Amino acid sequence: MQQIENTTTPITTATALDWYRTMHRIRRFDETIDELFAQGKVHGTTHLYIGEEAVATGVIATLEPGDVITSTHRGHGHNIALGGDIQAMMAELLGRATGYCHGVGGSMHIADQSRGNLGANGIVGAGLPIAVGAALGFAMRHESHLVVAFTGDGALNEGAFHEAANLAAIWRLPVVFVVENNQYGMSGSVKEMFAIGHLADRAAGYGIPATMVDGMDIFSVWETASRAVEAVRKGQGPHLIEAVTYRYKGHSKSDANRYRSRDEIQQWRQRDPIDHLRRYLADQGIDPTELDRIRQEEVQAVAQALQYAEDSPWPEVRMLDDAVYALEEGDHA
Amino acid sequence: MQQIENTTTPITTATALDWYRTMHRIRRFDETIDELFAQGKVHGTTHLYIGEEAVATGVIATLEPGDVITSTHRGHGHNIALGGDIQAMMAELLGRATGYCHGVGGSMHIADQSRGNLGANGIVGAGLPIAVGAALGFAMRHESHLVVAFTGDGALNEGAFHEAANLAAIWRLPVVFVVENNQYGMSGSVKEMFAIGHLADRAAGYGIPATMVDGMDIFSVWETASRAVEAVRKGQGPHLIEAVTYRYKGHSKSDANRYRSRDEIQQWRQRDPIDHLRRYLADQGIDPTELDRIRQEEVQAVAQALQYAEDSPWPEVRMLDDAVYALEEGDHA
Amino acid sequence: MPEMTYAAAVRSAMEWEMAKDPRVFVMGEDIGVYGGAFGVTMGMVDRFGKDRVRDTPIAEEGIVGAGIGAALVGMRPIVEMQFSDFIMNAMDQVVNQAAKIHFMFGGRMSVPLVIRGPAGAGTGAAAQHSQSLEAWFHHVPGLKVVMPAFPDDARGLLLTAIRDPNPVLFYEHKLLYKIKGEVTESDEGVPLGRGLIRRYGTHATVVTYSLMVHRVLEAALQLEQKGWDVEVIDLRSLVPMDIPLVIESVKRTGRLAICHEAVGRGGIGGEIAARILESEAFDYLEAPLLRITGLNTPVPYSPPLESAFMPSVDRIAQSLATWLVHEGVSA
Amino acid sequence: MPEMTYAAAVRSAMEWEMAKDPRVFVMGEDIGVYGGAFGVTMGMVDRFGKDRVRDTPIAEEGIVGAGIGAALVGMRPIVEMQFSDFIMNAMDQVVNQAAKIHFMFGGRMSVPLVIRGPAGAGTGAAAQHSQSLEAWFHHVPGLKVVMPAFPDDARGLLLTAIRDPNPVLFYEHKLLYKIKGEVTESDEGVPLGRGLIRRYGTHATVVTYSLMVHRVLEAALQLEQKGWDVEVIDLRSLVPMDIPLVIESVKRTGRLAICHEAVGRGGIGGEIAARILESEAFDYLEAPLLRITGLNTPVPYSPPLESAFMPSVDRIAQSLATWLVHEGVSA
Ligand SMILES: Cc1ncc(C[n+]2csc(CCOP(=O)(O)OP(=O)(O)O)c2C)c(N)n1
Ligand SMILES: Cc1ncc(C[n+]2csc(CCOP(=O)(O)OP(=O)(O)O)c2C)c(N)n1
Ligand SMILES: [Mg+2]
Ligand SMILES: [Mg+2]
Repeated sequence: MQQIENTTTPITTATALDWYRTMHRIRRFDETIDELFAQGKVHGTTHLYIGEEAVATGVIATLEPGDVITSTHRGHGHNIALGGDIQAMMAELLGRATGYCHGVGGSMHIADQSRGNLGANGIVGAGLPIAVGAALGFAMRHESHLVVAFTGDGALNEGAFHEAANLAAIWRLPVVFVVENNQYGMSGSVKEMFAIGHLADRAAGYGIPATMVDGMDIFSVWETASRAVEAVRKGQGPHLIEAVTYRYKGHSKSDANRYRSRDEIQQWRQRDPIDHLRRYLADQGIDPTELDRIRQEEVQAVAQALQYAEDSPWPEVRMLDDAVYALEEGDHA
Repeated sequence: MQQIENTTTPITTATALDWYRTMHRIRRFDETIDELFAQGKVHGTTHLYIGEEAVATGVIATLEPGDVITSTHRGHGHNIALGGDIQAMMAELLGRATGYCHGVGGSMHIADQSRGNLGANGIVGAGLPIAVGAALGFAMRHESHLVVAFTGDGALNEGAFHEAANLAAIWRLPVVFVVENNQYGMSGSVKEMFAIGHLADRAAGYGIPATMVDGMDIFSVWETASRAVEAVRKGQGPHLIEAVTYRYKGHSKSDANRYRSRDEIQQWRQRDPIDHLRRYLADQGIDPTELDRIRQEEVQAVAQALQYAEDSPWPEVRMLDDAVYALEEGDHA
Repeated sequence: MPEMTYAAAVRSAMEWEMAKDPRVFVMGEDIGVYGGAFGVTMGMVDRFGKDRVRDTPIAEEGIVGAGIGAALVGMRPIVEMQFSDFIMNAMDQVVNQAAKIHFMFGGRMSVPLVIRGPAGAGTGAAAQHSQSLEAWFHHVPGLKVVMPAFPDDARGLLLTAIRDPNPVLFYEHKLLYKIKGEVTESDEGVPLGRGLIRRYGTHATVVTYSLMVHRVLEAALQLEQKGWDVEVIDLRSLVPMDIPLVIESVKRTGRLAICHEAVGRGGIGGEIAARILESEAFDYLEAPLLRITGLNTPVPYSPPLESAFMPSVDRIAQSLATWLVHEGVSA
Repeated sequence: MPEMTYAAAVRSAMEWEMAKDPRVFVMGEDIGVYGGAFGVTMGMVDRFGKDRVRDTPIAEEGIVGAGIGAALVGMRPIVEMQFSDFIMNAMDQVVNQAAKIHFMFGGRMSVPLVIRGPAGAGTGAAAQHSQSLEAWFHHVPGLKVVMPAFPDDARGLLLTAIRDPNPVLFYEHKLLYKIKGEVTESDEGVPLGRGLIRRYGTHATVVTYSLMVHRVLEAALQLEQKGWDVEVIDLRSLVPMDIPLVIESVKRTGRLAICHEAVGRGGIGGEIAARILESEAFDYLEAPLLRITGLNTPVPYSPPLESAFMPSVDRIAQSLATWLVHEGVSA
C-alpha cells in the first residue's frame, strides 16, 4: 500500500477553478437539501456529501467519456461531479415528475446513464458487484473504458464487496474501487468495525494494489486517482483507493451524532477541502472576489434548481401502470 | 503468515496410533460410500474426504470437551474425527430411521451436537458465520471453549466467509478457521479463482493471523493447530490455518474430473497422509502387522456399520408431521 | 396500565426478557449509542452494556449467521435488521439455515432466534427500504412470522417470540412506532397463532394485520356511516395463522375481503383466500373475493405515488363499498 | 424435427442466441470444462471459448451482480445458478437491484438478464438443494418467471427470455433434464404469458407447471380410466401468468384444482386461487378448491420421505378422485 500526500501536480488554474466550482455546487446542493429537510419540505431520508467533496470531484476529474461509475446512498456529489443536471436532481428529491426518475426514486436512486452514472444505491455495498459487471462488459468488448466503484468504509464489511473485489482481481477487470473512508458507517466507527490499521490493507487479500490518500486534499486525490486510472486502463487489473475523509453532517436526516464528539467534527472541519483548494488558488494569484463570484454563481444555480423543482408538477399516479417492466432495452427516458 | 513443515512433535506412539485408526476409519467409510454410490445403492450426492484425512484428524485432536466445530458438505471426516457414530452416519446416508437425522438429512446434513459438531452444511460457506456465533456465545458466557470452522478453498470467495472473518476479528472471538485447500472448488482451481499466492494471505485483510501447513502431514497439522488453538483459547482472537491438501476422488458422485489431469492426482496420491503416518509409525518400531490389524478393524467396523444401516428400517412418512418446528429448545434426539 | 408507544413496547419486551434471562441479547447495526435507526433500542446499551446490546458491522449475513450460532450453543439472540428489506442479504442464513436446522438434523437442534425490524412503506424511503416481505417467509417451513398492530400485542408477542425455540421473524411497521396504547408490563406473553376480531360485523369479513388493521378499522367506521357493518380480523401472527377464526367469520358473513400492504401479486392474501376456498366456508361464500393490497410495483418515492401504492383508508373504504354494492348487499 | 432432451434444448437456446448475438454470454460455477452440475452447458466452452462461457468463483451475489452490471452496459448475460436454491445468496441483487432498476430509476435503464438453473426435488439432494422458490419471485414486481415442462418450450421460452429487456428467472426442473421431445431449432421464441391446455376435459380444471405437468397428465389418464375427464393447463410462465386461460377453463368445468411441487403454504397456488375467486369465474365455481402441493416441510432426504414430499402421480390421482367423489361428480 502506498501513501500519497499533497504532491505537486500539473494542474492548470482553469482546471482547479473548475474543481472549485464543482465542489461548491456539491456543497450548496447538499446544504440546500439539509435545509429542506429541516423545514420538513422533503420526505424520506437523505445522506449528505458535505465535507467529502474533494473525493468525488478529484476522482471523477480523471475519467474519460465512456467511463462509468456506480454510486452509493451518499451519491449527490458523485452525480454532480459527473456534470449531472442539478435541476433534475432537485426535482427528484422533491418527488417531482421532472426529476431524474420522475419522482419514483428519490435521494437514494439517482442515476444518469447518459453521463456514466449507473446509479446510486440504497443498499450498502450492492453497487460493487454491479460495477464489476460493467467492467466485465467493457473488457469482453475490448473497450478501454473503466469503472469507478464508489463505496463507503462500512460497505467494506459486506459480502458484496468481497465477492466483487475477488471477481475484479481474478479477471483483471478495469475497476477502481474508491473507498470513501469518512470514519463511520452510520454510527459504527472504523476503529471498532475493522481490526486493521488501514482499510486499504484489505485489498492485498485479493491481490489488488491499493493506495491511501488524504481525501480532504483534491490534488492528492486527483494524482492518486490519475495513476490508478492509468494503470487500470492499461489492463493491469483493479485498484483500490482509500480516500480518508469525513462527513460533517449526521449520517442521515435523523442522526443525533451521539457516537462522535463535537470536537472531532470541529477538527475535521478545519481541514475543509474547499478551503484547502481556495488557499491554493489564492496562492496562485486568483483574486478572492473571482472565487466568491464562482461560489455565488453556484448558490444561484442551486437556488434556481430548487425553484425549478418547486415549480415542477407532481407525477401522476397512472404513470405507475407501465413503470415496472421495460418494453425494450436501454434508455427509455 | 508463517509456514510450518514436518516439525518433530512430542506425539506419543499411542496418540499416533489413534490417529492412524481414525484416518483409516474415515477413508474406509468414504470408500464404502463411494462403492455404494457406484452400485446405485444410495441416492442423492456425496462428497468424499479421501486424501484429506490428516486435516480433520490432526485439527480435531487438539480440541477439548466443550469445543465445537462447524463442518461442510465434505463433512464425513470431521464427524468421524470427533468420534462420531459411524453406524448412525451410515444409516443416515442410507436414509434410514436410525440415522443421525432419522434419514431426513443425508450426507450433507450430519450433525452431532453431543460431540460438538454443529452440523455439516450443503451451502458453501454458510457454516462460517454460524461458527462465529457459537464463539460469540462462548465469549459472552466467559467460557473457554473454542470453535473450529472448517471450510473449503472455494468457500473463501463467498461473502459469508468475509463477514464471518471480520466479525471474529473485531470481536476477538475464539474461532480457528481451517481452510481445507484441496486445490479446487468443484472444478474451479485455486489458481484461477484467487489472484493471491496463498489463501492464507487473505487473513491479513481482517487482522487475523494465519498459518499455512502441509495438510498431508498430520504432525504438521497437529502442531500448527495446537499453537493456533492455544493462542485462540488465551483470548488472542481468531486464527486461520490453510491446510494444503488434495481430494483424490471427484468433487461429488457425478464428477468426470475433466478439469485436472490423472498425473496431478497421481502425484498427490504419492504424498498420501495415511502412508506418511504409517511410515512414521514403522520408523517408531511399530510392527506392520499391528498396523494392518488396525486397518482391518476399521474395515470391519465400517462393514458392520453398513450392515447396521442396511438392516435399519426406513423412516415412516408420518414422522414428517411434527418434524418442522421444535417444541422446546435444545436436543430432541 | 401505562400508555406506551409501539416502539417502547417492543423495547419493553426485549428489556424484560434480558433482565430475566441472561441468554437473551440483541445485536444489530447502530442499535447501541445510536439507539437504532428508529430509536427502538434507545437507551438499552446504558442498561445492559455493549456486550448484550451489540453494535455490529454492516454485514447482515454475518450477523444473522452469528445469531444462529449463538442460539445453537444456548443463547437466545435477537437480531435487528435495520430495515427489514436488508434481510435479503441474509436470506441463506434465514431460510437455508435457521429455518431448516431443526428439521434437517432430525430434530436434534433448535434455533431460538428472533429477527426483528421495521417493515413497510409510508416514510418516503423508496423501493429498497419500504418492502413488506412476509409472504416469502410464510412460504418457508420452519419459520414463524409475527406482525403486531398494537403496542400491547407488540410487547406480548415479542415476549413469546423470544421464548419460542424456533426462529421467528418479527415485523414492526415503521408507521406504527409512534402510536400509543395501554400496555401491561407483565411476564405474560401473547400466544402466537391467535387472531382477534377487532370489530364485529355481518356484511363481510375483512382479514388484515399490522398497519392495515388501523386503516381497515377506520374504513369500517366510514362504511358504518353508510349502513354497512364489516367484521375486522387482526391476524397478529401469520405463521401460525388463525385460519379457524377466519373460517368461522366467513361462515357468518358470507363474504371475504383481505387487506395487506404488501404487493398484491403473490402476497399472503392468496394463501388466505385459498385456505377459505378449500374449507367448509366455501359453501357460505356469497361473493367473489376482494383483495385490497399494495400495488404490483416496487414502492415509489414521491408522496402521491407512495400514497397510491399503499392501501389508504379511502381506498379501502371505497373498494369495500363498491364491492358490497356490486354484490347487492343493501346497506 | 430432431428429438432432444430438455437439457439439450436449454443448451440449444443459449447456443442459438450466442451464435446470433455477440452480447449474449453465460457465466456460472463449473459451467466450462465441467459442463455444469447437470451437464446443461456441456461442450459450450469448446464452441464459444472461456470468455463467453465463463467459469466463476463460488460467489452468487457477485456473479448475479456482475450480470446486472454487464446488462447495464449493453450485454445480455445468462447467469447459471448451479442449484436454484443458491439464489438466496444473491437475493439482494435479484430483488433489490435487478427487479427494481428499471422502475426505481424512472425507466431510464433496463436489465436484460436471465438467471437460470435447476429447481425441485426428487434427486435426493435434501433440504438445501431441492427447493421450488418461484412463489417468492412472482411476488416481486419487475421480475418475470418461467418454468417450462417440455423441451420445445424450454428452448422457445429461453430464446424469448434472453431477448426480454427485463430480468427473467428461468427454472428448469432437475427431473426434466433427461426427458426427450421434438424440438425445432428455429429462431422463433415462445411468447411469455401464454399457458396451454395440455388436455381438454369437463369435470375439473387442473392448473400446473414444470415437472408436475407430466404427473398431472399421467394422473388424468388414471382418472380417465375411471370415467373422469379433467382439463390440464400448463402455465409455462408464472409472470406473466395466463389467468384468462384459467378463468375460461374454470367457467367451463366449474372446478379448480392446482398442483405444484413447491411447499403448499404460501405457494403460487394461493395466488391462482385468489385470482379465480375474485374473477367472474367465481359464479361458476361448484366445488371448493383443491391444492395438491409439496408438503409444508423442508425437502427431506430419505427416498420414502422425499417421495412423500412431492406430489406423485398416485397422490395427484387420488386427491382428484376423492375430491370429485366428495363433490358428487359422477364418473
Ligand atoms: C444492506 C444494508 N445494510 C444497512 C443499510 C443502512 N445503512 C445505510 S447507509 C449505512 C452506513 C454506510 O456506511 P458507509 O459504507 O461507511 O457509507 P457512509 O454512509 O459513511 O457514506 C447503513 C448502515 C443499508 N442501506 N443497506
Ligand atoms: C452457495 C453454494 N454455491 C455452490 C454450491 C455447489 N457446490 C457444492 S461444493 C462446491 C465446491 C466447494 O469448494 P470448496 O469450498 O473448495 O470445498 P471442497 O468441495 O473442495 O471440499 C460447490 C460449488 C453450494 N453447495 N452452495
Ligand atoms: Mg462511512
Ligand atoms: Mg476445495
